[in-house]
Order: sequence, then C-alpha cells, then structure tokens
Amino acid sequence: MKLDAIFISGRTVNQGVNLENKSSTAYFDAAGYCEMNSTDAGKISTDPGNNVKVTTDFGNVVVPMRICEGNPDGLIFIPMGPWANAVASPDTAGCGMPGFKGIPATVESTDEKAPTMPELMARLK
Amino acid sequence: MQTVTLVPKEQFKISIEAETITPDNFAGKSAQDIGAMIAYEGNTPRPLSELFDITVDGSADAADVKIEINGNVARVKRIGEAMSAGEIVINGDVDMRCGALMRGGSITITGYADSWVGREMRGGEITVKGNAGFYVGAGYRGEPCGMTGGKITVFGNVLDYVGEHLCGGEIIIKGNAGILPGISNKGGTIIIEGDTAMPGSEMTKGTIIVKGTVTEMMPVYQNEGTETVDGVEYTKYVGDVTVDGAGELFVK
Amino acid sequence: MSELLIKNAVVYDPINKVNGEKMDIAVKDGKIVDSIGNGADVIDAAGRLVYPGGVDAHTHIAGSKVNIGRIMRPDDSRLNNKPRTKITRPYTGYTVPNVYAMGYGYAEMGYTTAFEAAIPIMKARHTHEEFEEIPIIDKGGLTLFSSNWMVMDAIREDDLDRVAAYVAWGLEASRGWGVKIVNPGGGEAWGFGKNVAGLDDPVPNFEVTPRQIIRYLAEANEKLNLPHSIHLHCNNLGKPGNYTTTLETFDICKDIKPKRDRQAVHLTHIQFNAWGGNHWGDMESKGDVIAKYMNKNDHLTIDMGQLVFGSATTMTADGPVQYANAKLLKARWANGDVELEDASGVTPLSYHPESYIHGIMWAIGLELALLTEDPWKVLMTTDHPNGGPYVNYPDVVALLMSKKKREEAMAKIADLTFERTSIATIDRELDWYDIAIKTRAAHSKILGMVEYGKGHLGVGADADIAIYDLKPDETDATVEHEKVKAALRKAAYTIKGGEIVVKDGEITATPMGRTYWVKSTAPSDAHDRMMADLKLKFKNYYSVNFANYMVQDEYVHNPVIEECGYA
Amino acid sequence: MIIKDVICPFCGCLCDDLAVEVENNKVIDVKHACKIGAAKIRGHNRIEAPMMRESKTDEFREVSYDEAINEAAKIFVNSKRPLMYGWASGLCEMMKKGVLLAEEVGGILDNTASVCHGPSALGVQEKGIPTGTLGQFANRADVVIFWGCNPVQAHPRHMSRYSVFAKGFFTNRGRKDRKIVVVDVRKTDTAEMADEYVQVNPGEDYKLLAAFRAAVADKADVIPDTVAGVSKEKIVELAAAMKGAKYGIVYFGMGVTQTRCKYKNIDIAVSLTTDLNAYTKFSIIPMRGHYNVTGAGQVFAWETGYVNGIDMSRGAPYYNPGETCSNDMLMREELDSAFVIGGDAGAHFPAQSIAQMAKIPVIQVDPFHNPTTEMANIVIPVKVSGVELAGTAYRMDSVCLRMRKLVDVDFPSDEEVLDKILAKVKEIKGVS
Repeated sequence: MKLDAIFISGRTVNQGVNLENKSSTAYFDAAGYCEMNSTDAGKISTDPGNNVKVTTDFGNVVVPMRICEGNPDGLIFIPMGPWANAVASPDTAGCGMPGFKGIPATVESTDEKAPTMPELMARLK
Repeated sequence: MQTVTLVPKEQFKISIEAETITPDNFAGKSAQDIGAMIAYEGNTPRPLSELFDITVDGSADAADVKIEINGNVARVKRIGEAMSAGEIVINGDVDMRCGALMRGGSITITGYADSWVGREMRGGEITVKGNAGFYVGAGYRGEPCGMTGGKITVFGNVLDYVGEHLCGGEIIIKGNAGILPGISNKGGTIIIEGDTAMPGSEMTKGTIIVKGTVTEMMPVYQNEGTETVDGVEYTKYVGDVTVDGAGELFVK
Repeated sequence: MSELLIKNAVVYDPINKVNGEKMDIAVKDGKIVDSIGNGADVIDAAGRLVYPGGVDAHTHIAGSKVNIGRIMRPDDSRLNNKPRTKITRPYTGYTVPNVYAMGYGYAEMGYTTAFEAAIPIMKARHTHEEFEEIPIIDKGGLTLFSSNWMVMDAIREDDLDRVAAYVAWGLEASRGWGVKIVNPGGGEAWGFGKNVAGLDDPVPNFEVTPRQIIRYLAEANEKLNLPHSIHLHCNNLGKPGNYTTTLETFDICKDIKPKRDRQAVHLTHIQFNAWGGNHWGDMESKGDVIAKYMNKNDHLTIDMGQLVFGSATTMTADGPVQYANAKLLKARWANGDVELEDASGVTPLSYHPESYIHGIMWAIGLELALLTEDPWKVLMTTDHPNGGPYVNYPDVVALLMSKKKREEAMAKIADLTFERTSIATIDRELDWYDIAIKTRAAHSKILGMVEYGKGHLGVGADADIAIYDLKPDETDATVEHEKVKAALRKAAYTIKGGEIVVKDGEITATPMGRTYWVKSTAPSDAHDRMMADLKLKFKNYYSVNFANYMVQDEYVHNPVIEECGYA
Repeated sequence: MIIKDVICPFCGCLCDDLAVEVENNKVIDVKHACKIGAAKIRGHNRIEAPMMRESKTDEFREVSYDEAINEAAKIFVNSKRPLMYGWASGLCEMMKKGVLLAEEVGGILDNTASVCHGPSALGVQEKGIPTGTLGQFANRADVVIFWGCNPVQAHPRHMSRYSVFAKGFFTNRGRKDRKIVVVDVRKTDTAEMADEYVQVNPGEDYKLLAAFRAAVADKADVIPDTVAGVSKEKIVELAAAMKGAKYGIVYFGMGVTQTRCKYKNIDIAVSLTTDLNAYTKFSIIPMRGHYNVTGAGQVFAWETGYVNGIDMSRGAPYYNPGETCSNDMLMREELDSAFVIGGDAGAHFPAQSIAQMAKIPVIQVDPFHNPTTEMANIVIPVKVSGVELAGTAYRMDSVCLRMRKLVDVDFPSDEEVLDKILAKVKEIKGVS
C-alpha cells in the first residue's frame, strides 16, 4: 500500500554531531531514516525500525522508519544528507537552490535493505 | 539587405557567451570579420569561425541585417544582447539571456528559450514559438526595473517570475505561467492565456490578465466585481493593497 | 628604495605656503628630501600641476556598512567592471566598489590616504580585514562612541576621566584614530525605534542628553591629547529646519581649548544639516547662515557632504534617518544595530536634478564652501557614498573653480531650487591653492596627520605626490572646467611613498598602505573604574566574551601608532 | 591545560565561551559546547594522507602533497568551466586565496550558501534587511518568532545565549519576558517549547507572509478565511501581537529558503519586518548554518562585489544565481571539473547533481572523509580550521571573531594548499 506524501528534509542534532564523521554507522543512524506520524505509519502498516521506500520523480531510497507525532498527516521528513538527496529535486527554480522541501513523494513499506553512505554514493558513479 | 547565416559546428556542452551576435555588430561586416569576433566557451575565448559555419550575403545597416541561426544553440547565451535594430531568427532552442537589454529590432526563436529571455528589454519584439524558462522579461538581481518597453510573446509555457519588476512594455504568454507572474509589476501589461499561480504580488501599477485558471490567489487583492475585456468577462481585482497598489488583475 | 627627482613642477603645498611655485621635488627612501644625487630617476613635470597626495578625512570605504551595501547591490557591483590584468585585480562597483577598485580609484585620482568615517567597535575587525585588502592608500578609522552604554553611563555619573579611559580603550580595541559621534544618543533610542529630538532631549533609559555626550567626549578628546578632534554628525540630519540644531551644536565646544594646533570640533557633511523650512514643501537652504557662523568662529571645521546627481548608497550610523529615507522613497533598507554601541542603516537611492529638494541639497554643499571665506574651514567631501561616490570629486572641484560650470549644471536643475538657495548669486571661484587646501592640506591638518608627513610636500613628508596633466599657468580653470575634471580624474602620475603607482591614469604598482591608530592612556584609577564597569557589561549584556572582543595585531599588518594621553 | 574563551567551529552561533582541555597536543575535554560543537572539536576519522585515483571506482592510492597539488593544478589549467565550491568551513584568510585562484583559472566561485541561505541574499537584494547583532535581540526582544527554523536541533545553544532564555538589560527575566511563536510545517522540538505554534501548509509560506502584511496594514478585509492552512483570526491576532511588541525579532531558516517560492519568501518576510517598523521596532535575521558561511559571503562580497555563484570566466566577476550557482551548472551538465574545499557537496547536493560530478574530475580539500570523498579523484587533507588553525570567522549576525588554534598537527593548512596550487597553475601557464 503506497502513501502519497510531501517530503521535507532538515538538520538534526545527531546529523550535526556526525557532520565530520560521515563514513561512520553513527552518521547513518543520524541521517538515514524517515519520520512520519503514527496514522501514516498505520496506513502503510509498518512499525518503527522497519524499512520504507520513499520515491519521488527524482529517485528513491530505502531507510528505516521512525515515528514523529509532530508531523501532520502526509508529511515525511528525512534529515539532510545523502539519503534525503537521493529523492531531492535538482531543479534550482531559477535561483540556484535545489528542491529539498515540499517534494511530492510516495512511501511504502519494504524488505529491501537500507544503503550505507558509500553504497548510496556508489549508485551515482 | 544583409543576411548572415550561422550554423553551429558542434553540439556545445559548456555554455558559450556570444553577445557579439547582433545585427548592430554584424552590420556591414564580412564573413571573415564576423568569424574573427570572439565568443567565450567558459573561460576560453574562441573566434566565431571555430564555432559556426558563417555565410554572409550582402551588406547593410543594422536595421536591414537578418541573422539566421540554424541548429541547436541551446548552449549559446546572450544572443542579441543590447541589439538596437535588425532581425535574428533562431531555428531551434537558445540558451539564457537571449535579447537581454534589447532596444529595438526583433528576435524569433522557434524552439525553447532558456531563462532571462528579454531581460531588461527596452524596445523591440521577441517571439518564442516554444516554451521559455524563468524570468521572461524580468530584471537583473537588485534592479528596481526589469523590462521597460517592447513586446515579448511566448506561444508555449513559461516558468516562474515572468515579468518580474516590469516597468513597461507587454508580455503575452499563450500557454501556462509558473508561480508569481508579474511580481512587483510597476506599469507593464502581462496576458497569460493559460493557467498560473499567485499573480501580481506587490504590483503597484499595470495590468495582468489571466485567461486560464488562477490556481492560487494572493490574499492582498480587493475584489472590484466583474468587468469585460475584449468581450470576455473577468473578476477585476485591484492591489496589491500591502503596497497601496493600483494594479489591475483580471481573473476568470 | 629608489631615488626620484620631479623637475619643473608647479607646486601647491598650502601647509608650507607654496602657492604655484615652479620647483623640483627630491625623493629618497619614500620621503621628500632637499636634494639627491644625480643617479635618480627623473620625471619632468614640465610645468604641470603638482599636489601632495590626496587625503580624504571622511569616506565610507571599509567595514560592515560598506559590505552590506555591496551584498544588497549586485545592481551596483555590475557597474564599473574591469577584468583583471597582470597588475590589478578586477574592479567592480560604482557607489560600493570592491576593495580593489576602492584603492585603485583613489590612486587614479592622485589620492594616497583615506579615513573610514565610522567603525563600530564590536565590528572593527571587519573594517580592518577590508583595510588589509584595499591596495596602495594609507588608512585610518574613526571609532563610534556616540550611543555607547559605557560612555553614557560614565557621563550620567559625571566621571569625565572614566569617559576618557573608555575612549582610550575603545580606540585601541578598534585600532581607531579618532572619536566619531553620530546623532548622539539617537542610536540608543533607535534600539526601540525612537530617536532624540534635539540636543537637550534625554536618551531613554540612560538619562543623558546629546549635548552632554558631545561635551564630555570633546573634553575627554582633549584630555587624551588626541591628534584629531571629535568628528561630529549632528542630530536631526536630513530634516527640514535642522539648521537650528546645527548652530546650537556649533556652540557646544566654543570654549574648549584644543591641546593641539587644530579645531576643537569637526562637524561632518554639514550639507545634510543646513536645511531651513518646516517640511519638504517649504524646505530651503541655510548654507549662507552656516557660512556666516563659520566666518565669525575659529573653533570648528566642517566638511561639505556635497551631493552628486545619480546613484548613491547612503550609509550611516544614524539609523532613524536611513529608515525615514527608505520609507519615504520606498527604497531598499538595511538596518544594523550594534548591541550596547550604536545603530546603522544603509539605503540605496539616487539624486535627480529635476527634484528641487535634491537641487537644494546640491546647492547647499557648494554654498558652504564658497560663502565661508577661509578655505581651511570647509573640507571638500561627498561623505562617499552618501552624497555620491568619491570618483566624482573632480566634478565637485570643477564646480568650485568655475561659475560657468555651475551655470551649466544649474540649467538642468529644478527652478524652485534657485528661490530657496543663493547658489546662483555666488561668483566666487576657488583657485588651485584653495583646492589643494580642501582636498589634501586641511584634511591632513584636522586629522593631526601633518606631523606624519601627510597632505604636504615639505622636507621629511611622505613622498605621496600627485602630478596632473594640466598646466595651471596655461589653463583657465574658470572656463576649461572639462579639462580640469579630466586631468583630476586620471592623474598623470601618482607617487605613493616614493613609488610610482599610477602613470597616465593606469595603475602601475599596488603596494600595501599602512593603518594609523592611536594608543592613548588615561589615569590608572580612571582606567580601573572603567574596566570594572566594562567587565560587568560583558558579563551581563554583550553576546561575546571580553577576551574575544578587541582587534588583535594580526589584523593590522603595517601599523603606525600615535602614542598620547593625559599630560 | 585549559584554553578558555574558545570559539566553536560548527554552527552560525559561533559560541565563544568554550573551555577546551588539551594534554600533550590532544583535545581531551570540551566544556560549555553543545553536543555538535564538542564532537567537531574532539574530531574523529580524518584523512591521513593525500590520495588519488584515476577512476572514481578505483581504490585510492596514497601520494605526496606535491603530486596531488600538481595534478590538481593541471586539472584547473585544462578546465574551461571549473567549479570551486564550499569555503564555509574554512577561515576568511583562505577564502581570499580562493578568490585569487578563481580569477587565475577563470572558475565559478560558489559557497555552501547556495544550498542554504543563498536565497536570503537574493531577498536582501530585493528589499534590504532590518537586523542587528544577536546581543541586541538578547537585550531587547520580547516577541520572538522562529519561522521555518528549528534551533533546538540546528543551533542548540541559540536559545540560551541569544533568543529565548538569555537575560538582558531590558529582558532580565529571560524566558518570562518573551512571547515565543514558531511557524513551521510540522511541530518541531522548538515548536514544543513555544507559546504559540502556527502550522503552515508546505510551500505556502509566501501567501501567509502576504496575509500578515495585509493584517499589519489594517487591510484584513482582503484576507480569505484561511491562508496556507492558518485561520484569518489567528493571522489578525498574531499581527496585533507583533505590532504590540516592544522589540520583535524574526529568526528564519531552511524552512523558507528551500521551499516553494524560495528567495521570494525572504523578500516578503523582510517587507513584513519593514512594515512593522512603522509601529514598533522589528528585526529579522537568517539562522546561518556553517560557522563561517557568513564569512564566505562577506569575503566574497568585498573581494568581488557578490556573495556566491560568482563566474570569473570573463576576467571580471559575474553573478546570477539560477545561472551561476553550483547546482545550476551541474543540472546543465556544463562543468568540466569540480574543486570542493571547506564544504561537502556530496552530502548536501541532490543525487542527480552529484551524478554529474561523477562524470568530471573532482578535487577535495578537507580534513574529513565524507560523501564528497566518495566522488573525488584527488583528496588533499588539511588542518581543521578553528581547532588546528587560527583565523577569522563571521557569526550569523556578521560579527567577526578570531578563532584560536588549540592543537598542533603537521597537516598543511587549506590556505597553504591554495597557495601551492596557484603557484603551480601559474608555472604551468607560464605566467609570473
């Protein structure tokens, strides 16, 4: 079951803590996850820690899901970093700033494995 | 009459800045003279002769010079910059800032015109048969005025900020426009025959007519009831009230 | 260092009373000497005009205000662009040039020293980072004290020595040369969007008046024996009817005896403060009234703040006036209040001859210079870039020297201007000697830079020399004003510290200049009282720690330090 | 020994009250910093030596500094369109050398602002910016609005040092003297501790800001019942609260710069702030991310007249975000090399832009291994600025401070590497 959502990204404390430690698993834990509220989690029948696949017109990524009740329905958050960038828009909208927020996306639960940082980057080479 | 034909020799990947390609510069020049003019491929100066096959027929003043570009110049910027007269026909796509600071004459683009086509236009006419990018007829960063005169017609769609800081002249978009068309309009006219969103923010003077659907209205316009323009009935809005604007926005 | 002989120069050197004498100038090791051997390089001035290197005592060339002006104005930065060459970095910008065009532009006009008119102490490091990038010219800066909590608290407690102790500390913290006062007290009132209405209107929450701020700082200035006097931007700038505040302000320091051979107070860009009338409708010039005062008093000097038609980027610590102008003209507006210290604002605008208001402003600047008899009392400035960019100085000089040029300019200015000013009736035309005073000699004198070899060509002075491609004896400046303007715009030679840096208006060398600052001392008991209060303010109110506040030596690579203090 | 008054090299707060304990040239403890700052100063997996590889899928091989620098210089000399990105994690001293190198090689000089607060500069160019130093807000602000930013996560000590809990001259009761409003698309941790949380629909900040302007101008009649998901009543109520402030401050972040309308959100937010100055005192300030991204904008501005996206290919700088920023160029596939220094394009650009970097030679100058390293052909490790190298940085409010050197390491500084690359470029080109 696919959930239509709006994707946003942004900083978190842990993402910051590991900003200079990006080949570590700690960075994956800090930036490789997708937050949604429990109602949305219910719609795609998944639980915290399970992997979800987020897809936009610009790519897809598999990351573990976390609950954040602060999110309104239909809003998913992936911390800024390679996992968020996998689905971000390269369109700079005439002013140089790519699309990291407000991108239409679909989310579905998946058994696929979440890529590590090097694996994500390897996909682009 | 003088006709200059340019055919790109290769598919340019790094953008070429070729502000020399104008009737004013080519008037009375030979193919050899034109070939010697310098364009920049990134940081590297290259004579036009290396980039284009150039043929010149006749010799005339700028007003009677016709430049025809046959082939893909999607990576050739600033064609027609500050031209005052004459004609350019681009059979294909063209890169950014085509016709920037144009004062007179005409440019016709059969394909796609990238962003800032007709930037800070003073006069003359630009016709884009295909779609166009961002900032059609807009201004440069920080300038109070973009287009002040002339006319731009785009048959296809345009992206965001068409006519930003418009101080005069006319822009006609036959297709759809992106967000915020006519933002900070100070006295020009924009007609959008397709759909658009949030037209006329911070408009102080001028006119915007949207013949298609306005998917999102700015919460800063005074509804003045209905009015018929060229036989079509619109709701007339006046604003933007937050800047004491007297701009007129006609919405279906 | 090389030796240089300039032959057949027609020299104007007012500090040494040289008025157009044909002479040779000998240069050795960057200084002017009385003679040198015959192996020296020779420049034959061939009867051309020779001035000391230009000195600009009031200009905004570096720091946070100038830079927010650049950031705000790519529309300005794209003007006056020149690609890099083997010798020069790229030029950008007209009213807010990049650091390279800033230095090259002055040198091309024969200027060799320029003083930044306002350094907020907390942001002084930024000013010095830009000083370190501006090529060729020597620099110094005037440090803002006028709405500083330390100053106002000490004044309220009537502790003059503590005021002096803080001024001494503030000058060192900011590596500044002199005390700058802007709309005294108004900066603090602007902290909550208010202003002070006049000299006796107390500053909210601090209970001191602008008059007291001026008086205490002027006295502290003399107690510390500083080389420059206080440098004062009056209250009520840019308001019709403000000339009365200006005249009152003139009187405040009338009885103060300066410790050095200079004025007790310098009042800056007085054009903006010499307005009569009550509102924009009946605004008129009071340039004549100000000049009358100047002709009767010797304790003060002023500078013009001349307006130049076209684009300008107004920037000043007078936060309220910048907001008022931006609101009136619907212009872009940057505001930059600095905690515990002062306000600031930046507003791009342009001046139009069709506007009678701008016409009046234009006329007042010239009236001040032409109606004040003693040329030493009125320095030529445009308060760059408030009245207009410094690259237009030659245009202002031509106006001062030629009634014909004034008439040509007036033909394009709104008629109402001439009902509200006396500019059209003034015949006086300044000569080369007067101009040398107003563009070098007086600037150096009021700053206390004569003893540092600036603004004159006497033996021992710095070999900062400008040679202009114009023969005074064969040129009638009152008529050939285009020639005057062209000659002054691009010097035939500019020599900085004995090195040729400009030839035929083109940069030939880009040595780095020096930064002049003052290390002054107050009595140790006053210093200790001051430090106790200062440490408390850092603990409670500043957002940076005391240890990270003062400008470090790394930011002043070529310092020249004036040491002075209590007698 | 304990080094006091240390300045933190992580975020735009530039906290300058840290105490760092150093024993035989090793940082062993960091006090008063937040988690992020402490982690940066303690440091972790750094790149040990310069390394190179032919193709991006090969293993790196260790090389000498000279070999890496020579190869980098060759790439520059052969590039018609070299990108030079990052700068914000470096100090101002090295940025000046970056401008010099960009002029010599005719490159595109861009910093991390183009994926952060670059749009804020575009907004400032439209309207200016009424702002001040952080201490001005700490001492005076009684109405504090966090719009599209989440300091609890991104600037952990901001609230205690400057915006919420700080006790100032006119705000000596700290939190109790302030009304905190958070406007965001979701209820962030910062929203949790606010007096008022306004949830705005994603991508509709621009209309909401316009509605606030109408309300402030007492023209609420044009405002529909809801705007961007916020009721007209709430808009009118908050507009009144803003007008009633003694001193209002708007802190804004990626929530407005990265979303729909991009720089126009800042453009109109500045207009709202300016409008409010007719009624009271209001300021606005961007929550800058990197500790010295503000410095990068300041240095580039005084050197070139522009803050980022600076095209030096014609010998004089040309600026036009949307045409000359890194992601504009990558999207158009018109770069033939990329030089990443003091920034991590690999971690902060969209994947499709990075895919373009994969097709061109990439040179990285950075102390730490990161996603850009994965994309690089040449990697040159350098000192960690602000920890192993002293120099100048600019706080988010443009106050500049001097960072200390805490420990010595025998890596070269980024400035030294830039000097050497420039010298080699000139040598290859045969210019003096």
